[in-house]
Amino acid sequence: MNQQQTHHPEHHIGLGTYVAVFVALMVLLVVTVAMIHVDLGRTGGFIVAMLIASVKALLVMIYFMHLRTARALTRLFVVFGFFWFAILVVITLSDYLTRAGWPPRV
Amino acid sequence: MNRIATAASEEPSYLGGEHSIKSWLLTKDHKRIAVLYLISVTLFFIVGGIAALLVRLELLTPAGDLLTADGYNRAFTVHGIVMIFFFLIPGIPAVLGNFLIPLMIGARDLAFPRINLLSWYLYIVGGLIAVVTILLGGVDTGWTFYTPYSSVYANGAVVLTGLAAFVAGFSSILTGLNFIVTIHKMRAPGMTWFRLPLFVWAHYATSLIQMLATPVVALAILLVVIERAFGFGIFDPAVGGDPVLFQHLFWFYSHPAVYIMLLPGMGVMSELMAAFSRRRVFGYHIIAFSSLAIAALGFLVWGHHMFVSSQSPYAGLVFSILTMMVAAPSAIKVFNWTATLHKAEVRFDAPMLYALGFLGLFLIGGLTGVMLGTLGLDVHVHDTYFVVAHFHYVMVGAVVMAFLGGLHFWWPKMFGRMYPQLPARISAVLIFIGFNATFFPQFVVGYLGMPRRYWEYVPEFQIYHVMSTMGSFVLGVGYLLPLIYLLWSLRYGEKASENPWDAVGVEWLTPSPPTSHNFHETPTVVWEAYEHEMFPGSEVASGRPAAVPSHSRLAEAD
Amino acid sequence: MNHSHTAESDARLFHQFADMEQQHESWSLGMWVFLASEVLFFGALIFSFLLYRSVYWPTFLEGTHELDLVIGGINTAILLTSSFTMVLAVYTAQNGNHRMAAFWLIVTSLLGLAFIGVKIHEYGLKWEHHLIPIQGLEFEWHGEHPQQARMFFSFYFTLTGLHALHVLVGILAIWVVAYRVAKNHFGNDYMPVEIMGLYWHFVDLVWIFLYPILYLFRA
Amino acid sequence: MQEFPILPERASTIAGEVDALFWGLVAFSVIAASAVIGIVLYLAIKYRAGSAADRSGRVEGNFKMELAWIATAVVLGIAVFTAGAKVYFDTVYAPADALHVYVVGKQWMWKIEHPEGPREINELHVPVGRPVRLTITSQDVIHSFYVPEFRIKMDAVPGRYTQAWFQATQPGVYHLFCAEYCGTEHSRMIGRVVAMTPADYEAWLESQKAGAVVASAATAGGTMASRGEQLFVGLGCASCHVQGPQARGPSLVGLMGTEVTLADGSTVVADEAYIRESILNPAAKIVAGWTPVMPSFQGLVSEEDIFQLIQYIQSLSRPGGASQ
Repeated sequence: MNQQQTHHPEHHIGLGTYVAVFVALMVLLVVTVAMIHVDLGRTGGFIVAMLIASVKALLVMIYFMHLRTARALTRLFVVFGFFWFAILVVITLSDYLTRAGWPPRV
Repeated sequence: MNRIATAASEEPSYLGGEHSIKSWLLTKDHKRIAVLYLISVTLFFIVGGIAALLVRLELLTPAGDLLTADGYNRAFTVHGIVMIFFFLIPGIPAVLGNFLIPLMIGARDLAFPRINLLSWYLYIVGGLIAVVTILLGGVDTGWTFYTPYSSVYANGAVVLTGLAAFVAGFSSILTGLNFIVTIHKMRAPGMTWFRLPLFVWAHYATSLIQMLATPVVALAILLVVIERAFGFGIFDPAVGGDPVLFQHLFWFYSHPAVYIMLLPGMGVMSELMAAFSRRRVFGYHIIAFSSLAIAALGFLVWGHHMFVSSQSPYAGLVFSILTMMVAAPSAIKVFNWTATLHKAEVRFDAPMLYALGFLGLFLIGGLTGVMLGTLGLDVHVHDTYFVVAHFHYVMVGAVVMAFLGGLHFWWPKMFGRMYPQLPARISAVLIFIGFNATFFPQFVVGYLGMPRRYWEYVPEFQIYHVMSTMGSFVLGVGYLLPLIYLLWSLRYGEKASENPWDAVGVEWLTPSPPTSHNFHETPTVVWEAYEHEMFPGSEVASGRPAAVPSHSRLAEAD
Repeated sequence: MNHSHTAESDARLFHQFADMEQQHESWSLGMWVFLASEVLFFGALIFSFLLYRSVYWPTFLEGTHELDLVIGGINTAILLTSSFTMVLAVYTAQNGNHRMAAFWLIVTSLLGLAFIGVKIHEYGLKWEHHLIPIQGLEFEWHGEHPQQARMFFSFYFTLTGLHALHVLVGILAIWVVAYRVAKNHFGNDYMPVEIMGLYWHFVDLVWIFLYPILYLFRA
Repeated sequence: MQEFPILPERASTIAGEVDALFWGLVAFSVIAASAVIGIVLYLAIKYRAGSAADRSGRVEGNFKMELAWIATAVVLGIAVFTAGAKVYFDTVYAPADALHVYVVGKQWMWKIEHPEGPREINELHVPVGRPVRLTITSQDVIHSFYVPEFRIKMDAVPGRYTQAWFQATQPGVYHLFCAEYCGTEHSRMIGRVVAMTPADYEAWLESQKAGAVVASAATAGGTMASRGEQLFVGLGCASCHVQGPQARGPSLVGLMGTEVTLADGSTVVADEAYIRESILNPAAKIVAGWTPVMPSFQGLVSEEDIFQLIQYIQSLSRPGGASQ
């Protein structure tokens, strides 16, 4: 349970990486806005937009929030947060989807 | 017999020091905050108890003659909101958990003492808002705030009550946060995860639920408050809103909340069974993991509150099968507690009587829970007194018994005074009898079809309500007794030794009551959980060298 | 409350922690656990919104067209930049340059204020178009279902309002941290800035999802 | 001392099944609880401190026993679940030939309507021996239609229809309760369900019809369908929904229960909920080939009116129904 790590393990994310990630985020922003002109249908557009947003979110979490160098325990709690949200979504949809087909009859 | 306790005996106890208002109201000592919580939680228990008494008196007669219909509705709502949000949810974690977790893992305090104090202040602010709304006439929506009644039709102070619950919920999140970080990061050297007392395991699982479930009900109640204040209509079917979505968001929290209340009780139960059987708990690892299993599975079953609420039959199947799965970890715990008594040295002190009371009432509560999780049966008994009896057996029977058992077990450690054993034993038996007399008839009248939250009812149910109200008087006396002799013991009780019950645990190495910094030096744990032979504080091993105080975390035994 | 002050410039070790590393890990884990609970809070609200959007998608589509895509995009860019400046603050704090760290913190908070300013401007637009769904205010909707449109805008104001509230709290916290960093209260301890950064990045994360959900579904 | 009831009367076909399930679970619980309590007391007394019992060879844990206990708990759970699910599915889907009754929950009364015409407040007369299907909704908050003697319960949720059915087996008068808290007079929102022999039921129907003729024209006696027709004309539906070239809305003859293709190509079954939604929120589902000109009738029609319109539209599907 004792960790013999150096005093400041997070140090080795360089400035260059931060700038690269920032540029990537801006590019993805432009891409996601541009995607609205591509007609992929309702669900298609939704999935693509969510994918881009997830990539941006991952970039921020891994590099800006230092998850890359974080301990396994911290990553575990990140996974807990999103997994429990998935439980809420999936099981609640099990009710809405089977009520009277899609779109759910509110 | 050099113990950490003797080395620190000159230091004043956490109660000793200064006694100014500021030293109490701005304390960062987890033990003082636990005492503040104990006082405020007891006061709210009394407020909720009075509301319960009003409800029981009204139900003595089929006609509504004591209170008006609106008065009765507000009384049971006060009973529900105060008992759940201001007694059961904080209850064991905030009082016993706050006091004991740092002591049990050999830490000087919780990870974030200031956030711990903030948690108490949020609880008090929420409590005051709730008291103000009660004085303003309260609300008549029930503690469930079902829409569209709560958001459109109710005429009480729903906005204020919603804010009270929201603030109290945030206090619960902060307590959970504190416990998770403390248990992960501040265990003394040698205190590995599998040497942790099961009390700490249970609170770890509870904190996970507090962190992951409370935000969703905070949002649900916030939406009801916003909808009522601004007329947004998210849950108002007249404008196309979906009232059942509120039920999904509400019960997504409120079923795990049942385990927020129950798991700490199970943690206390494991400690009591181990201490008063004077042996290691049977199947330590299984009990520890079953706490985590309850926390995880507890999130999958909320739909069994909504079987007849226009939820689709398919979803009913999904929730019913998952409810059966969540019953398994609880069954395992009962099996292991029973097996702990095998080849044990059982002593029937007061805490043990509360523990056995817990076991009996939890059995009935748990088994009727399985009945309610069965689809075919729930259609008939949903929203009847059968459900009222079930959740009182688990919430009041099991959890309050565990709270009192834990309070009696750690009272000498918390206040350095021993209470008289005879009245304690009498009150344990009285509560058990009074409880069964109050709530068992409700099972029968529930199956007969008596709906919940009825101000007036049909005459043929009266016999059961009379029995129940008589039982509630016995229960009331049973609850008052501890208040008397425990307060009495504060002044006149005989001084308690460090380990009056000869139990195993780092908290029993500190003086009673402990010093404000818990340990002169952080102890090193060399004994397995509940291992009397290796535990320096127990009589069996007296005369052996005390736990080797180590100066820094890195000097490790193992 | 005695906490050992080894040296003026050295970090402040709280009494309940054995050493600085334990303190750092505890703070970091504490913030991440809190952010996990916030994921549930915003997640449940976004899920409810998406559920209603799937049922009343024609009216919600008209509602989305009512929102200005460009302003939303600018706001997203502002928040992404503020995330970047916050990372610079943490980076400079790690290097012990607390003066620059304070500077970048202030820049981040100013970007946050800019975000709030744009938000207020957007709300002003809704006010002019009589699209505030609050009862008592006249709600002007020439489309098919005014009630469903009111629901779209109530979700819009709840989502963006709660997010803006979190941004405001973040700005206040940044000012406190920036002041103390400037006064060198933390010495070479960069952890307070790192924790502040975690919260700020989370607030940015929420907006990364809110922007496409509210502004970009126009098909 | 009045009679000491333990169980509500078994007055419907499923009551027996539910009670059997209940007694099965009670028996299982009594056995399990007494077994555990028995073992606990036996062990506690045998191994009480100071007793001379042999305490050598203490077992710290026994993984096999634990697994066995987990397995039994899970298997028992699945068994109980299946038994419960079987009984549940008998209460979900009503048989086709069921007598149809419309129930509207309103703050603090039950308004019940029979297609044959009678309208009742807090009372429901049904024949014995025939399945009765209830279509339930609410006008304001959530209520719950609960008849303990029939062991059925279904929430009345505003904004949508919920279904429940029962088949009375014994003539008699049974309780009708509201089981979901709905406000101040929640406990007064109760009534009676009168199960009668088919002959008495027919006699009751006739008396209701006779009584209705005497009542003023406004309550317009006759069947729900006839009242629906009057609404259909009164509200101006007839001016658009006609057969032939000058129709501005799809003809409703033979609509009930058929598949309808919508403007966006998807198809939906024209059931009661579809008709209700089309009346209150016409633009939600526009029939293929028609322009969305129909105004919304939200607030202009009450829940009973919609039930009557549904009955009228249903009567158009039956051969020889009222001509249009």
